[in-house]
Amino acid sequence: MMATTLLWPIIFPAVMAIILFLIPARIKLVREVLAVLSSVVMLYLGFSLFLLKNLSLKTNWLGMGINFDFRLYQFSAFILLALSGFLFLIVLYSTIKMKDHPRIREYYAYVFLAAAFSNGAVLANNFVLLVFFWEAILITTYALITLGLKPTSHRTAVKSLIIGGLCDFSMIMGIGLIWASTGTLTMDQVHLEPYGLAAAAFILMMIGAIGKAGAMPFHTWIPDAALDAPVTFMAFMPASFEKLLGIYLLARISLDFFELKVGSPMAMVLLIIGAATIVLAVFMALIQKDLKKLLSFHAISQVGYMILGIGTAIPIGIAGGIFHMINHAMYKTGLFLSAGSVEHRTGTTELKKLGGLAREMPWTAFGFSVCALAISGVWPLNGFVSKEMVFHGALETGYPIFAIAAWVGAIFTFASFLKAGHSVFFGPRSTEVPKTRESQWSIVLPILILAILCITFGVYNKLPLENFIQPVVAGHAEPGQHIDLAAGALNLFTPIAGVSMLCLLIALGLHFYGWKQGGKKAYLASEPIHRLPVLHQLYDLSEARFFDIYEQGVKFLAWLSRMLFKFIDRPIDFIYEKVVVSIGRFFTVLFQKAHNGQYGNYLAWTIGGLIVVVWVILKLLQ
Amino acid sequence: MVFSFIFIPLLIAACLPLIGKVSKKIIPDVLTNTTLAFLLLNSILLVKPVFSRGSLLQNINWFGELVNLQIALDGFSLLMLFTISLVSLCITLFSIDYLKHYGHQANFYALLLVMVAGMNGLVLVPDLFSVYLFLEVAAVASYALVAFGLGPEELEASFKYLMLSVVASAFILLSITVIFGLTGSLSFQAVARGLQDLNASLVLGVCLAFFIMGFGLKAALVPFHAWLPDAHPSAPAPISAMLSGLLIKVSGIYALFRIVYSVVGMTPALSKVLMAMGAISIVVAALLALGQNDVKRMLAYSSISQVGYIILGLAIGTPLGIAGGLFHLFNHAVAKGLLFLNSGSIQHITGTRNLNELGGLGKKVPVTAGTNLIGALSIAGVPPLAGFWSKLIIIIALIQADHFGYALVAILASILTLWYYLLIQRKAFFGPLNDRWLKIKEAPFWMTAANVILALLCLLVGIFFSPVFKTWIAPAADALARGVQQVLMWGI
Amino acid sequence: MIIQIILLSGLVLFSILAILLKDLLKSALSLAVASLFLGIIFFRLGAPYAGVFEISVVAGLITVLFALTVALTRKDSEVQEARLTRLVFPLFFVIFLIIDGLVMKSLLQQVPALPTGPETGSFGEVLWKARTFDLVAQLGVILAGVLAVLALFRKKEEDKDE
Amino acid sequence: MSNLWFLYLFFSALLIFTGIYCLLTMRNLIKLFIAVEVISKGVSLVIIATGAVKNSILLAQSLAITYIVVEVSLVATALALIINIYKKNKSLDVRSLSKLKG
Repeated sequence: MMATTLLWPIIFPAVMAIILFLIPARIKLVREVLAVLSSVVMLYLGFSLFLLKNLSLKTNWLGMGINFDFRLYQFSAFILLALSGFLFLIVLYSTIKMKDHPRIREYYAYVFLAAAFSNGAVLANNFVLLVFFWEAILITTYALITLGLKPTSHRTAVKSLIIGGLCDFSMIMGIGLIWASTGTLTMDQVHLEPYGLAAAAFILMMIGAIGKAGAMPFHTWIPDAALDAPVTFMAFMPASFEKLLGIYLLARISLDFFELKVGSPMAMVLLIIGAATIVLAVFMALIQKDLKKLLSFHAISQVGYMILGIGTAIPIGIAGGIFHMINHAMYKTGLFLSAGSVEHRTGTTELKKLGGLAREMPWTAFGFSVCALAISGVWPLNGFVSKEMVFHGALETGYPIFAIAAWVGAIFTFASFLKAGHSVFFGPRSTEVPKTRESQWSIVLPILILAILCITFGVYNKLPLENFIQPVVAGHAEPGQHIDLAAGALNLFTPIAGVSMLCLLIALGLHFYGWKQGGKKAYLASEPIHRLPVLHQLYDLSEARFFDIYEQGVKFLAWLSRMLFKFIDRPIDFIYEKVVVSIGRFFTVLFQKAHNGQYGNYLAWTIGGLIVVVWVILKLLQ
Repeated sequence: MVFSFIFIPLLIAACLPLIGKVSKKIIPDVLTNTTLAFLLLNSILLVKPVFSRGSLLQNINWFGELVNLQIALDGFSLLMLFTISLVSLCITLFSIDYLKHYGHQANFYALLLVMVAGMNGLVLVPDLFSVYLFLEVAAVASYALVAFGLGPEELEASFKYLMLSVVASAFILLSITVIFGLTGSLSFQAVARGLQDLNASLVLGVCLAFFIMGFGLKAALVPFHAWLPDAHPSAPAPISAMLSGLLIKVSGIYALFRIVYSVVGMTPALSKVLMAMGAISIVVAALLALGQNDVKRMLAYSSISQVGYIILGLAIGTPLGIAGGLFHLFNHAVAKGLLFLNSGSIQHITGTRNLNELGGLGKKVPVTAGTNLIGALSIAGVPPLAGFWSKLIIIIALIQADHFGYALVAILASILTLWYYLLIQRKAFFGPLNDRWLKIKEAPFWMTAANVILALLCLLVGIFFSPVFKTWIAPAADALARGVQQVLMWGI
Repeated sequence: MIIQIILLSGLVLFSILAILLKDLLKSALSLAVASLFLGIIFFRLGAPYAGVFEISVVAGLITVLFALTVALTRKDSEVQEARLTRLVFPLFFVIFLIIDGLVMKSLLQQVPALPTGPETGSFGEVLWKARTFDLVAQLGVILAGVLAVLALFRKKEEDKDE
Repeated sequence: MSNLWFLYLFFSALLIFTGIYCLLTMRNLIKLFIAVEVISKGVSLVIIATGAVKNSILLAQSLAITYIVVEVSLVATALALIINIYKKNKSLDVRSLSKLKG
């Protein structure tokens, strides 16, 4: 196959984006069919490229090492396939969910553009190219959030743009450092030991990667977007695409560009970030009263497992992190889509207003339950497998604290999903929403597909582990060591699995305790934890966005800018306003007055000018 | 046939008053436009022979007897010929509909053609005294055209223009005569040769000062500019476009720099003086433009400012500077022609040129508004329009030649330029629609068509600036940059 | 030589008169007299045709045009000139005269003489053969002048017809 | 011979000065144009004198004649303008011609 085939996953969706944008808003059917068809084509492309595995395309572009350089190998092929799969599901879902959106033309255009850029970022083998696509994704994210059409959508979009921009800026600086120390911008030629300058480069690039994945403290726009952006966007970007891209890049950084050693400072950084993200985000998730917001905090919390997994720098941990990435993308997309399905029928996602929907929306309830169990790590679903691998890795680092953090995360993850599922689908039927029925097939189908995938990847974990994950980690195992990830993955009777199961039981207990305390209202099940002495204050501070570095940053900047405004800008403005403009205005008026219309005056200037010119020329000639 | 550039417009102009007795409108319209289209075609056809040989020197035989009808054509003159034909064709297209305000098409076109003939002659003759003569031909026609409306303002403007211009041309002729006295000849070649081994720099310096004053007044350099903001706005819109777009460039800049570069030879002293005057013009006129309420008066001041840029570029003396100046000359001719015609459209549509009375026209007359925006942005130097490139080249040339101060002035003044052009946009085309203009319609076909053609030129020259630059500007700049050698090489 | 200087002085004197005289007709007439002097100077410098032209066209035609204009604009067209203008003129004139004299004196010997010999041929030949282009340009200027006058004196009523 | 040239230049400079002085200070439009005529006399004097001094009187003669033709054309235009202005303004004062300013 031609090397230029590599350009197809980038060019085709970009062209489709333009075409979809040009189709008039009224011809709905054509657009929907076209969108679904082209996502099918993308899926096909993903498959065929996945089967090809190795392909590269290189042409000189700007010079100075900035080349038009694409490379397909097992890891990027796998991510490419995953991306196109999620694109297909989300487009299919959007045909119903986004049907009557007033700016539907833009929506599809941005979705396909985002797909094009994501594919470009995955395939890029040159840092400059990567940055280009990475930034472009940011812009489509911005545009998609504004499509939420809420009053605060624009503000959230700007927030995402600024946070993303900062992370990307950090990544660019990291790339600059890499370039300075290795002299190359080609990605597969970079391989550094993360010490000294390279460590700084590692941290900077890592910020770019985990920022895209939405780890703490770069997550704060995601919960906002959960309310302000279309729910399909949440399933599309923060749940699947950005996780895939961010963790892909993090894995490449930790495995390819830098040689991450077990227990090295850089690995510790990752472990700490991962553990902190798991615990803090899950606590925030626990007390949420809105399904979408709850899910979005879990989207952050789960990133922690992936980072933790990669940070262990042990093959099984890394494999767990990457496997968790793909698993998470599946069940989190499924959960968001279920939430969208509920919102589609009832018009709300507030837990308080919902309840007992399982009877009316059985398929959605089924999908949600499977995905929720998967995310909680219930045997034998995929979440169990990947989480076990991460626990394994974390314990092997010799710092059990990280494993404990992961377990704590598991407890509250399950608790919060018990609460969410209980209050939305089970329990007594709520009176606040009118009677409803199951959503259309194109909404339910993606959810079911994802639920089935969750089961499949769990029960037949050999399939994904051997096909996708093992080849990626294979190169990083110590020589002679044979990795068989699938063996014993579902073994329940190991100490680690035992602890995990214990965690689940604790969560169950907590939930019932809270449920009883809250007057058998499921949405109040987390209240006992909410009201714990220290946590309570922390929660309040967090609700006031005290921990949101963006909001705090904005406040600080506002303060700083007020200070600058008062003490630097005003004086400068004074100079500008009062001095420059006044002088300009003064001269304008003066010159205008001088043009008084009198012929003699004008002639006098002419003659005067002549005399001056004569004098100057004679002076210069002497 | 190069002579057609002078003879054909003169001939048609002589016939037009008689034709005007028969047909008041259609035949003069068609005849004038055909003539100018023919000249445009002719100038394009001349590209190959001129650029393949570098220059063209032609003599004409009259009934077998040798008479001295000599013309010389090199890259610089050809660029001017092309610009003249192009812009004046658009202007006459515009006039087809616009002249309904004035009547007397035949007389108007005859004067316009005489002016074109005068400018063409000025560009083609290789002789100092003939330069003066053709300058007067164009000037006399322009005095009458400025006053064509016969209103008090037109007459006032025309009178001041005439009286200042006459003084300027007296000094030009005086200087020519003194050079004639110094070298004993008048043709460029002989004078250039004579001046090379002449040691009279003081007298020559005074002559050059006279030239700077004379041609500077024609080109409206500050402080010789005072007639322009009166004359250009008062004239009918096509004539404003003609004067601002072409006449000040041909009879001011072309004549001055032809003499300075090709006859006398550029010296550092001259370069300093001219650059200083250019910079002063840029700043003073830009400030003045800011204070205007009349669209056309603002445009007129902007012309002075832009002429300053052209002269600043040309006076640097490096090939790049010359190229930048010439490119800006061409771009300004097109864009300022467009803007003045556009102001004519506005006046035709609304009956006023006062910015404070206009407002929100963009919704009602999108084509006029759009073309105005393109022209304004082109002159203000916004990429990717034509004016951006020429200003950029001038600024680069300034930096290259270590004139950082002037480069700074050029950059800052271009901000001022953008400012006052945005002022026009804001006051005339954007903002709330004044109730008075609820019923206005787009200008008639030919007026709009002329606007659109010129706007497209601004855009296309900007986008395809490198081929345009290579075919038209670079040879012209070469011709000037070779200096006196270019004239000495003529006909060889 | 002396006669030449007297003639030149006369030229300057009558030009000054043309400017200083209050009555426009008189100043037009003294301008004609100045032209006459100039014509005679042309004769004496060996330029008879130019002299004839100067006397007939400038002293004749242009004076007539001036007189005509003065006659057409006679009615209450008195323009009060500033008194000072006439009084101060001699002062400025003398100052300029001195500067002029000094400048010209300093320029003496500055300009090398031209090596060219006397011209050959007749005036007609020179005008026709050497300066043919000037004739074309003259036609252009005349045409422009005629058209300008036509444009400026066109009838107003016609405007309304069209 | 060359020195004789400066004599003529001296006198023509006087004429031009006189003309410009008048242009700068006087107010009557016709008077202003008479001043222009005085300047042009200075110029044509220089033309002929240059020709006479530099041995090219025939050429200078043709230049002078051409110049006179130009002058006539200019005079005609200018006087037509002046008459029109008089018709409009009922005044020949140059100070009344200051509507255009700023």
